[in-house]
Amino acid sequence: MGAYFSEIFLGLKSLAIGLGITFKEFFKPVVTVPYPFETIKMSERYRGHIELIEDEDGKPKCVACGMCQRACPSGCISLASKSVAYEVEVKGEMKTKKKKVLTKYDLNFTTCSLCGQCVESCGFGAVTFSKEYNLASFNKEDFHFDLLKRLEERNS
Amino acid sequence: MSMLNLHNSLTTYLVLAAILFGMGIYGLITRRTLVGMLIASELILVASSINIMAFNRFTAPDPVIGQIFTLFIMAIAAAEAAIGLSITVAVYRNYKTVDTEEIVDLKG
Amino acid sequence: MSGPIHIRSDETFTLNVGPQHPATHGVLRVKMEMDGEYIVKAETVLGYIHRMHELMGENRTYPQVLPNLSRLDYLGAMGYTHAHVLAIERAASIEVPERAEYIRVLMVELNRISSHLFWFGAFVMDLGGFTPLMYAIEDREHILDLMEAVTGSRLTYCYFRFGGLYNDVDDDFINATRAVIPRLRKSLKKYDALVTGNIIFRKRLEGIGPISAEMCRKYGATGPVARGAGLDFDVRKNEPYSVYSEFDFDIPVYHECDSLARYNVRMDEMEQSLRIIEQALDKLPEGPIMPKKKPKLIKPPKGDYYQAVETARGSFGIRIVSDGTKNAYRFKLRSPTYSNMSLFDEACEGMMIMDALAMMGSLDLVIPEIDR
Amino acid sequence: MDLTIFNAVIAVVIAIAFAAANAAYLVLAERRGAGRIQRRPGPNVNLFGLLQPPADGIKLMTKQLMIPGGADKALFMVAPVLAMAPAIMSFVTIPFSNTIVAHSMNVGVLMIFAFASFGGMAILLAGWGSRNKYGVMAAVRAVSQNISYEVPMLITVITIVMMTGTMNLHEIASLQSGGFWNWNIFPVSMSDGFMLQPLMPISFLIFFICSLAETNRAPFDLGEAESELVAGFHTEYGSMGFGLFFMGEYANIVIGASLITILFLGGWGCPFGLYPGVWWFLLKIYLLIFSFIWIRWTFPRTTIYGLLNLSWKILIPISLFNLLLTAGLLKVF
Amino acid sequence: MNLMDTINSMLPSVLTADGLAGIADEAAGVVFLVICAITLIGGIIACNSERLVRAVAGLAVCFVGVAAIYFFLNSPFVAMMQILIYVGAVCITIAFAIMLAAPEDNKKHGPAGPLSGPLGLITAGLVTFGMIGLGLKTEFIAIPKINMGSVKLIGVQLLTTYSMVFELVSIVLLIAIIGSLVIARHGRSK
Amino acid sequence: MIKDTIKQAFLDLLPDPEPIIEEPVVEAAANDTAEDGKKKKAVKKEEPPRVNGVLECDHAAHGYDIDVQLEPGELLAAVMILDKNDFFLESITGVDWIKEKQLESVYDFSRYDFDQCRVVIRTRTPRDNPNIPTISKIYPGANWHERETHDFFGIKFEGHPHLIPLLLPEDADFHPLLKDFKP
Repeated sequence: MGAYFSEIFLGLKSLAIGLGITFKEFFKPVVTVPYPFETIKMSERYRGHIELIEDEDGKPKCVACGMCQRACPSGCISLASKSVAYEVEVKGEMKTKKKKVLTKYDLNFTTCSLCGQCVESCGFGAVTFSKEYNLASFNKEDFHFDLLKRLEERNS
Repeated sequence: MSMLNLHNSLTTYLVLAAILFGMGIYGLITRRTLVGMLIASELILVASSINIMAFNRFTAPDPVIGQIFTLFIMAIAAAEAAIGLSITVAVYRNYKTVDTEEIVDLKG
Repeated sequence: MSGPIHIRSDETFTLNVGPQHPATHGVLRVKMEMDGEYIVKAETVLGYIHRMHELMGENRTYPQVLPNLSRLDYLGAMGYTHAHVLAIERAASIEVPERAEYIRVLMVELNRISSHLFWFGAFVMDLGGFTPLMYAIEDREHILDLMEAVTGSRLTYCYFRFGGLYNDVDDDFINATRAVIPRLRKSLKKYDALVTGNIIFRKRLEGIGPISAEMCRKYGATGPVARGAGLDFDVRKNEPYSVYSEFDFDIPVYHECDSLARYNVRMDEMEQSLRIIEQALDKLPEGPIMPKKKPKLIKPPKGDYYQAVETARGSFGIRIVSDGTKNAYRFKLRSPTYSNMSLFDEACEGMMIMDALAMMGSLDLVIPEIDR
Repeated sequence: MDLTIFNAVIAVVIAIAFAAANAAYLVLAERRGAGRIQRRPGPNVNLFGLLQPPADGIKLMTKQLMIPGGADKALFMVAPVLAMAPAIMSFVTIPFSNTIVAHSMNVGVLMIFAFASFGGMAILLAGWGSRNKYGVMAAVRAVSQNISYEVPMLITVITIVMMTGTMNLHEIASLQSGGFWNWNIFPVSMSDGFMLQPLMPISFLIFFICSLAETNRAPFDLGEAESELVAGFHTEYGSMGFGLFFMGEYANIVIGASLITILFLGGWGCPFGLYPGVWWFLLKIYLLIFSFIWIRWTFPRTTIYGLLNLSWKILIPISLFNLLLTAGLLKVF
Repeated sequence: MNLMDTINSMLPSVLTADGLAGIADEAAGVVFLVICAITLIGGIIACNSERLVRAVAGLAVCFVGVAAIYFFLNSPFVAMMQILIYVGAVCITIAFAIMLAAPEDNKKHGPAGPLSGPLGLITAGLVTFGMIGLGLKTEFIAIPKINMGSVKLIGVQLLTTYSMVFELVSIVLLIAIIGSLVIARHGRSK
Repeated sequence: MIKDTIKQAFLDLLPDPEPIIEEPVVEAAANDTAEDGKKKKAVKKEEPPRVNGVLECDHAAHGYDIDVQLEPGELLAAVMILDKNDFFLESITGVDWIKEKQLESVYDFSRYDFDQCRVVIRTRTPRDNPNIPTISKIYPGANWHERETHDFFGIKFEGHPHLIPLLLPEDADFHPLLKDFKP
């Protein structure tokens, strides 16, 4: 009989403690961010989708070696290049040299797993992570990023 | 007597009770499951209650008696329902059916 | 409410719990043969999000598999990548700098706490209390912020590398972590008062879902399930890997074998993880985070390698059968919840459905990890 | 009491409007309250979220009413109405103030209980009619819960009826006018002479717990235990069928709070005996509803057997003893 | 409590206090007819429906109608008890029994045999018409009331004049509880 | 030490003590110290499949202590030894040795004790008729593991109570982890 009543009493007490805790929380400030109206800044190392890095001329640093393409586990990078002849002054005389120029750098973000293998594998520091995370669309095609175009847009 | 003054006449209630009673009888005869028969018998009880209440309202000198009687009927009906249904459940457990004909068949 | 129940089979009906059910936390299906509220027989149906990670592991090079591992268990991803890098380091004999080892332990333990916090919230939500989930998520958010600042991602980390780490931690992180620890301790006390002491909560868990030590052994259950059954088993202690042998921490063990014991184990484990984090922060040595000498292409010599780690859910093992190429010949993932879940069918027989679902919650299921 | 047909129609319309408005804005209040407890703002866009309930209502009304295959169509359609109608009818006899009462009945307390017991039938028909195993299980749970909590509730009400000597809600509330020391929850006195009832707080507690259970509120919301039975008896209901269940549930909450206010907390009387009026009544019921919300977002759900044990092993014995002792004390004083 | 009060107390529906004249009385008549219709429709569903759960729903509707009729018969207390006991307890018990004892609801539970339908109809018709005839033919003598039949009087008489019956009924209820427990207990033994 | 006990028990169990020849041990040791240069040689050399027997392995190098290879017929007896010594089943998996036309089934066992000892039992069956007795009678937890192995490799576990696909679709008739599997 004593156990019966003590259980009732202790039970009621534990319930009251719980109510006290939630009551205290009731008056604390909110911790959430009203998302579409207010966005938070991502940390420095945040790994968004990749982005090409430009050199001083505003051209992509990428030399189209294809390392990132090979490192990618999901095969979501596809790039193309063409050889462009250009003239360079070597020891006082002009020589024509061939150089690969990036013509296409597509990222299929739908399969990208944001692992960062491409950035790590790049020996030229030509790709980096963006800080973008507001990515939502009804259209699958919106996630096929043409990174070259994005670079141009950024420059202009 | 106009249609709209029916509620002040004893006969209306008696007719209503009679119809409910008839429905109860019909259900009791035609239903083939125990539960259905129980539902029908509840109708019969209600019909008799209406009768009692009607006489209580229109003829009896002390209108308390009829109400008390109806309350007793309710108590008995509740007890009857409980017992009847527990019997139904027990029958179902034993014979796997509440169909009265099949129960008879099973008994041989 | 347990014990032998004599149930006639002809009065039962089949209840499909899942694949879409609030209590299964994902796409798990349990076909339950019910007699009223009692479960007569249960059969778990898996594979709704089976992705064949093992085949992917055979088709990709070792570094390429690394991000896959964190997709197994999205709540405690760090521990799974840890297992992979440890296995490859064991196989290819790569030395790991001490600083990297400490940071790894730090990260894994932080991740363990965040996983347990989320489990705590989800478990109480299974029992019908929604608010603790929100508190737990808020606390977890602080940990995720810490980990994002270091690893760059919040959920599916790809931070460990063979032989070291992707990048180093800075003083800001260390200070922030030190600041988070007392905060978490305070929260744990709050949870204790709000949930653990609550009579409704205790009544729902005490004596519910008994899993004995013998049953654990027969089914190979590990982690908090085994520790809640009185088994003193933790891979971190029993088979120390990384630098765990240098930390002073306890393994919480409860002998009640019920859901409450498993709950208590996890709640105590968070406290122990905090202790490990404190020690790791104190002992964190200076130095490089990547080895000086590291093979460019990882090609472990021919042979079998097995590496077990203690993740938030139990003993996770990776078996790599190497044939000396850059791909694994066989890449086997032994996931702890798979074994833990396999005893559910037997354990829930004769239980009421709400007790069975409470027990399912106490197993801490992450479905992608079961299905792999 | 001059109730013409016009008045009666207006009374019913007002009751429905009151129930609907309460249902809509109590949802908002519940979500805001839950948000505050969980340290998030809750719906706060557009006039602090005040447009949320109309938006929800429009959404519910414009949705297609889906009837699952194999369901008993008639029962499926009738059940939400059956859940909603008794709740609205119960408003008729609740006195909001000394003058605002649609119809003061001599058996007002009984009437509310009678209609409350009707609610169980609606749940049963909804669960069975939708031909969903979760629905049937939840319906059986909810009904057994309703039945077992009606018993201690009625026994507790008898203590009040013994003290006040009437079953008319209006009279019960009038008897407690004057100040909080006259309220039935406090044991010391009644307006018609001195009276010592030290057991009334226990009655209040039992009644409060039972009204939580009767209205299917957490921690007793086993009928719609979303983590086990998906959504319980209204799993299959969408659009306005669900809306009616929802409105019925919130109307029941308002009725439960009103009943507690009238029976224990002095109805429309001011705690200090000043300016009695409908605002005190509304203040009291909304405070009670706040405590319902507060409780819901604090506790986990009980089990079905825990719930029945609570009723049959704790509440009913205690309420019976309470009844006996109260009767004895009434004789003494 | 007199008739006017009773009619007044009949839901919010319809009436003025000075009741028996004019529009209000007509309204009461309309309401009465509606209630009769509801009762009879409920009864028909109850005894004729093929699905038992629908029959129970019909029974509940019928009981609510009967409760409203009790209002017209001057006894709101009995009306409330009617809803409380019949709808709240008996109907729900029957519905529970259906769920327990007839899980396969694809099986119809309609009238038995080809002959039983007409046979039942004839029997029920004979009984009904006989009783209606009896009711219409007989002259019932109204004796002046000696009281109003209020709830208080019911309580007093229950515990004084009819206390013996009251006790007996409680014993019957007790026996019914024990009996039904004993009968239905066998099943899941834990 | 449980390790020695178990090793002795296995040595007693396997009828032919001859398999404990030095060669596999040497090979294992060679693996431990394998450097890049040596590895090429190892790949070039066509090694014969391993002979049945008990191997004691270096835990630091391989992650397990005792490696037993036996005939399918001896499996149940071996597992019973482990069951008696309080081992728990960690996992079961298969390996497809397509060159040798064999399917290998690998059983990992471990202990809850601080006296740590991981035991690997492997048994090989011909690829065209893979039949292995089930151990789910001894370890009920093996039920799922065996079903999974059956899914992925098509190894038939004789006597298994419920050998239907677990992770793959119910009507799957393919075995994705076989090396000749074309999706």
